Amino acid sequence: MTKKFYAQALIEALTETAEEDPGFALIGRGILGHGAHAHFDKPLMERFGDRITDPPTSEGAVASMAIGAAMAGTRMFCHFGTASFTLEAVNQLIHEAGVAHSMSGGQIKVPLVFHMYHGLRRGGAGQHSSSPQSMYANNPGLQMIMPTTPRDAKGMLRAALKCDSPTLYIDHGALLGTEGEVPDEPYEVPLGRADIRREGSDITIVATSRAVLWAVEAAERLAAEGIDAEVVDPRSIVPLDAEAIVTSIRKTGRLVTVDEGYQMCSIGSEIAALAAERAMDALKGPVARVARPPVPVPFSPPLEEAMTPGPDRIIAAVKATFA
Amino acid sequence: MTKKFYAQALIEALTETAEEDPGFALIGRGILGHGAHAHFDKPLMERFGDRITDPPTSEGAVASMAIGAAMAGTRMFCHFGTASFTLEAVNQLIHEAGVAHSMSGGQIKVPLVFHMYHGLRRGGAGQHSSSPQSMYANNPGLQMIMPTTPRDAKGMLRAALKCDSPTLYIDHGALLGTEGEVPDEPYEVPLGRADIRREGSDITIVATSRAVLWAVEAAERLAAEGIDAEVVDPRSIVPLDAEAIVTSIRKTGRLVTVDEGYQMCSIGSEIAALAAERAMDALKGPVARVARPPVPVPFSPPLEEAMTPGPDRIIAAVKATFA
Amino acid sequence: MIAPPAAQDRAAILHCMILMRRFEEEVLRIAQDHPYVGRQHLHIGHEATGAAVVSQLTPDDLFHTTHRNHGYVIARGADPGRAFAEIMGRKDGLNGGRGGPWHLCDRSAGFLSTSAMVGGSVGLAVGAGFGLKTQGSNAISITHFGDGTLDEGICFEALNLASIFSLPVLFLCENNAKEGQRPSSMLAAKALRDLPQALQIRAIVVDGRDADAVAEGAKEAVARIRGGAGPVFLQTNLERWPGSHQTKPEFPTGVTDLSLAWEEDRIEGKHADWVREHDGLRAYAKTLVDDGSLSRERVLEMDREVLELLAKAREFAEASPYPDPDSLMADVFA
Amino acid sequence: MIAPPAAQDRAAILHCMILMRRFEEEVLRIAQDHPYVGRQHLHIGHEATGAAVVSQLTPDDLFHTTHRNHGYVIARGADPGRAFAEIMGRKDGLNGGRGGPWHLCDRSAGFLSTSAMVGGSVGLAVGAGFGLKTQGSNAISITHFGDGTLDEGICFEALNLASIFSLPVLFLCENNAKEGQRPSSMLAAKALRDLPQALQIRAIVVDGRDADAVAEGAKEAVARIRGGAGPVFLQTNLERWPGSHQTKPEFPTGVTDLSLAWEEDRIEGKHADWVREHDGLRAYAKTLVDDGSLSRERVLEMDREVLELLAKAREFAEASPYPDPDSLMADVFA
Ligand SMILES: Cc1ncc(C[n+]2csc(CCOP(=O)(O)OP(=O)(O)O)c2C)c(N)n1
Ligand SMILES: Cc1ncc(C[n+]2csc(CCOP(=O)(O)OP(=O)(O)O)c2C)c(N)n1
Ligand SMILES: [Mg+2]
Ligand SMILES: [Mg+2]
Repeated sequence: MTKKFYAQALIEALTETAEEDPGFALIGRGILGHGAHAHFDKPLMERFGDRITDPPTSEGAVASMAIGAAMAGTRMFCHFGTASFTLEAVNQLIHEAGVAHSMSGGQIKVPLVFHMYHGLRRGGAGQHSSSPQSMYANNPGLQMIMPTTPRDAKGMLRAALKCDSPTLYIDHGALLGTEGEVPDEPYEVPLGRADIRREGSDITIVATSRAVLWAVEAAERLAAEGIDAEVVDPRSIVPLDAEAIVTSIRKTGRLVTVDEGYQMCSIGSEIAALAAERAMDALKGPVARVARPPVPVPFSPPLEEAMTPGPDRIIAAVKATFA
Repeated sequence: MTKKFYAQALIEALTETAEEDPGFALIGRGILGHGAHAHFDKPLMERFGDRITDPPTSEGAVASMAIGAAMAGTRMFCHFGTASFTLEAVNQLIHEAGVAHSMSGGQIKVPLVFHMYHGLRRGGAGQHSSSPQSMYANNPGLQMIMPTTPRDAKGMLRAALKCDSPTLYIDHGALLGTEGEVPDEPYEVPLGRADIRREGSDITIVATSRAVLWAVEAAERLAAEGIDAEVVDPRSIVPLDAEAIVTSIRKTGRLVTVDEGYQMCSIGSEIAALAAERAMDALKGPVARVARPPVPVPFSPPLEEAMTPGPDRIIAAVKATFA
Repeated sequence: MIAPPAAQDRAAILHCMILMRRFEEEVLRIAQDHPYVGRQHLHIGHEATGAAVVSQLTPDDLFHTTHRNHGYVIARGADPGRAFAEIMGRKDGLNGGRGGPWHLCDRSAGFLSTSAMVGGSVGLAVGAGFGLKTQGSNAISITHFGDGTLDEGICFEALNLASIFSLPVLFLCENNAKEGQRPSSMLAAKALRDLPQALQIRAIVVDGRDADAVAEGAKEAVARIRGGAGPVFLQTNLERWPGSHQTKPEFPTGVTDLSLAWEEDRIEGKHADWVREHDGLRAYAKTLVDDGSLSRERVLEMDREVLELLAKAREFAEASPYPDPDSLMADVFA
Repeated sequence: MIAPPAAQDRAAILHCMILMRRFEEEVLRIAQDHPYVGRQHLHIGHEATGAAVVSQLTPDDLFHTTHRNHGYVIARGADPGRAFAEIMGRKDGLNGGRGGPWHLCDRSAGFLSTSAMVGGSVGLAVGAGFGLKTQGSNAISITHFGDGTLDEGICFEALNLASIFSLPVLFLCENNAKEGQRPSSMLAAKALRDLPQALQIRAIVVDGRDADAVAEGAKEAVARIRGGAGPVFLQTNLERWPGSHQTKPEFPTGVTDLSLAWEEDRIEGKHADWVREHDGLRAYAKTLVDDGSLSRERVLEMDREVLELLAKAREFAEASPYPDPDSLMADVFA
């Protein structure tokens, strides 16, 4: 195990895949964004820069290009940058990548990972802050991963790149600079298995992507107040490890969900619905959801801050379930 | 009151708006689709055919055209046909129409109704069967109506056309041929108020759009077996009448949701989450959701049938909550 | 898989055209007999384009097709029985009944997918071209689509991508615009080819009813593309078959009578003009008979052979059961 | 609202250009002083285009702008103090702090919205043109956008719509493609104008650094559009300001020194070429001084007036509080 930045781990997954599969191709520039950790893409760029195609600003056709190439047998990684821009490619993701295998009766495979950065990012305002994961999860045929540790980033991306189904890798820029232990030997983290990021007995907090960091922080602060929270990180949204989530809820008897996206019809709603369907009899108090309120993201820092489902709001929600 | 087809009522709302507002303009052809009730558009076409613009197959720019015209002060109705096609206009709906008023600090208004037909339609297969309502509802700034009776179709469309916010009118083709009483005098049905389509004391079934018909049928059949179901039709999804829904759930102590779309992160999930948040203590059994399973819609009739959340599946779900 | 008709063989092209025509006539009968089969976008009237283009390709070339794709799938050798079964939603259908009439797909015949989203196949075909180029393959990517497809922004973007990256893609535009009623395209361009040309894509325009002309255009296009010169836009001008209604196609020109190729004065009825001027199949049969390439008898014999084959195919499809509802969740992920 | 500079008045155009330049320089200082202000896409170097086009418009004309829109908003008379406040996310900002630097909007100055989605403003402006035409208005709709915007399919679709429906839209393309590094557009066309022209839209191409040339081109375009002849594509060729980096603009050319207009041998440094050849503001000051339209003193006096105005504006913005977090849910629906 070696301590690495998330950004490094992500790039390692791509570099190892490129080493293994000489046909592997990438589309999109600035895979690590434009921030302080962007330079960690060097090992990839230096060795495999010629595998990377820099496309025009044409999200729909770029998505199609990746899908069509994957259908033709080329394993693809397609980087979109800001997730908001993928809203120009929704039809291609859902109605082409998502249905191809099933609609062809299993004949066609789409070995492809789409990568994008979702979420609030200070100053993204109403058009650069999208967290489209819940929208995409409402559709069949697309796997979805949202790893939150360097270990999971590398291991899940490796797993997604090895399989023949299209996968959305919905990432958060704020994770790139986080550090963690990464195995030195080759490994994969299978999709569809949740991770318990903190064990606890009093309440289950299910959070995704960056919100896991907030949930862990909230749990540490709650511990000081005598509330022992369990933090569950689904890591993969499709397939979802409903079993592990329900087991934790049944164990603690309480649930708070945290979702950086909007609340209505969200992953948070889905987890709360799972509780209502499969853990009702074990629940000791009302479920609570923490998410964005339904207002376009305002630019102004205190307004953006006020809509962010960070640790304070999580702690308040946890306490409310005990009230 | 006069008995009318849903198709007639819908067209009356447009015709009356055109009469009242000489600036009102429409984009899109085949507002009533291509089925048996399409001819009911005649009163509109004959009197106001010159207000209707027939656009090219360019969903993104057509949506933009409607939004920009509305911003410039023209009240608009924009018809997309099959809801699946709106997946080419997601960015325009969410990132332009949805954010304009808020992002401009309240300066810009978007008086505009988008109309589309969602759902399973026999043989639509994987690309012509979209029910995107849950996806759209995950975003702020867009009102959403899904009326299910001729009276509501006319009254809610009138109300939406009178207000200055963009509204998605997500319709189902199977409703066009249903009949019901429609007031003769001018009226509106305000957004944000649910309707109890059938009163009952044993269980609450919350269904939307065409699924309300299935829910009512299921309730009638359940009554014969001694289960008295209450059927709640939210009618408007944004704003949602959470109050009325929660009141009904608290009254009956049980909940089944029905959603013609996919289950994950759906309106059904949202309603179940509301129950978990606000009616937990009143619930006597687990909540159940009835929706599409996560598979692209197959063409083959028995497969499409098997994924349709119709009366049989609703009845089974209701009984399961009593088990 | 059946091999595609021998290249450059005009008799084979005619044979393929007859197969395409008779196949679609049978589809229309199937639709009449099984009302649930739903909307059909028949390829009737496009046979000269389809068969001639297919004659210039190799089995490795990859196709992305649209809702109007039956002709191509059959021409490339897909089993007609499995194709009928697919259109009827049966278990033995090419897609196991999951695709239906708009989405026939046969990977073994080089089809990667059929998108019924207007413009969808164009973007995907650019991707297949990218994949093939990346793989160092000598195969090319083909997509056919209608004139109306040029209205969609994704089509523009895809043409641009193919041009900048010089991808091996044949953009086959079946321009059936003049349908008498509303045109399927609403393009401000003077000519469709102005668009690809503005993006520096070589455009070739041919009479889509004339199989020889199409074969020649396709030959030039394919040679260019395979030679590494980048994409080509091949536009074939057609006139839509009078029976093609959006929701319910009909037989206003009657079932095809191939002897009208040489008995022209028997052509009659409201749509006689279409048969006389726009029916590429009749025209090609006439050409081959007139120039002595084929006898009338051989043409009629081909037709009989095709009809027999299709009758058996239909039987196969009718006998095929529906998929088991318990298989609903199969094949969501690979 | 302040009236836009008197039409056709060259001194007013220069004045407007100075205002635009000094405004952006102040924005850059604001960004340095308040790091949260985030990414800035400055309009520096585009002043000749912006001021000259605005000089040809009337207050009723409607704008849809992009992320690079500060210059236009100020040129049309929006209050600079409220504009700074918006860029800083303050309560008195033009949008109440909700839009920030990418989305300045002032309805009273004719702005309908600012889309930072590449291509967004183009589609919306076609809509405004449709609205104005429907309303029988004599006003026109304007959208400015960069060369890179032509890559997006929505832009193509929008151009097509404007052309088929002959809508009163001025498509102002600020082509800053040659930035030395990666071009903002990746278009297979030989020239940008090939695209609008393929869609039968009249295209006018001018030197975007030359305010007189732009004013002339804009005059012709606006006259055509207002006369009912449909949309026009006006392309102004520019070279991107050396300080414009995607994440963090800088001052590599220093703060503007207007006396360089007549003291050319003082131009120095790594980016002297840009100042000498591509700085339209310096060039226009020189032109007006050289041909006797304005004295050097008047130019420097204008500059001082602008700087004073902006100093007060900045003070106003700095004094403006943040919006109350309790107001978060305001203005979601009208
Ligand atoms: C994205 C999308 N928008 C609209 C439609 C509806 N539609 C189906 S076929 C068609 C016309 C296509 O015209 P063209 O490309 O010329 O093909 P043709 O049917 O004439 O062969 C349209 C608009 C669709 N399938 N997909
Ligand atoms: C739909 C979308 N895709 C990508 C981006 C990211 N982006 C912001 S500015 C820009 C370049 C735009 O180039 P151009 O239109 O020439 O404008 P310029 O910045 O050069 O003035 C891009 C790609 C975006 N904002 N929206
Ligand atoms: Mg056509
Ligand atoms: Mg540019």
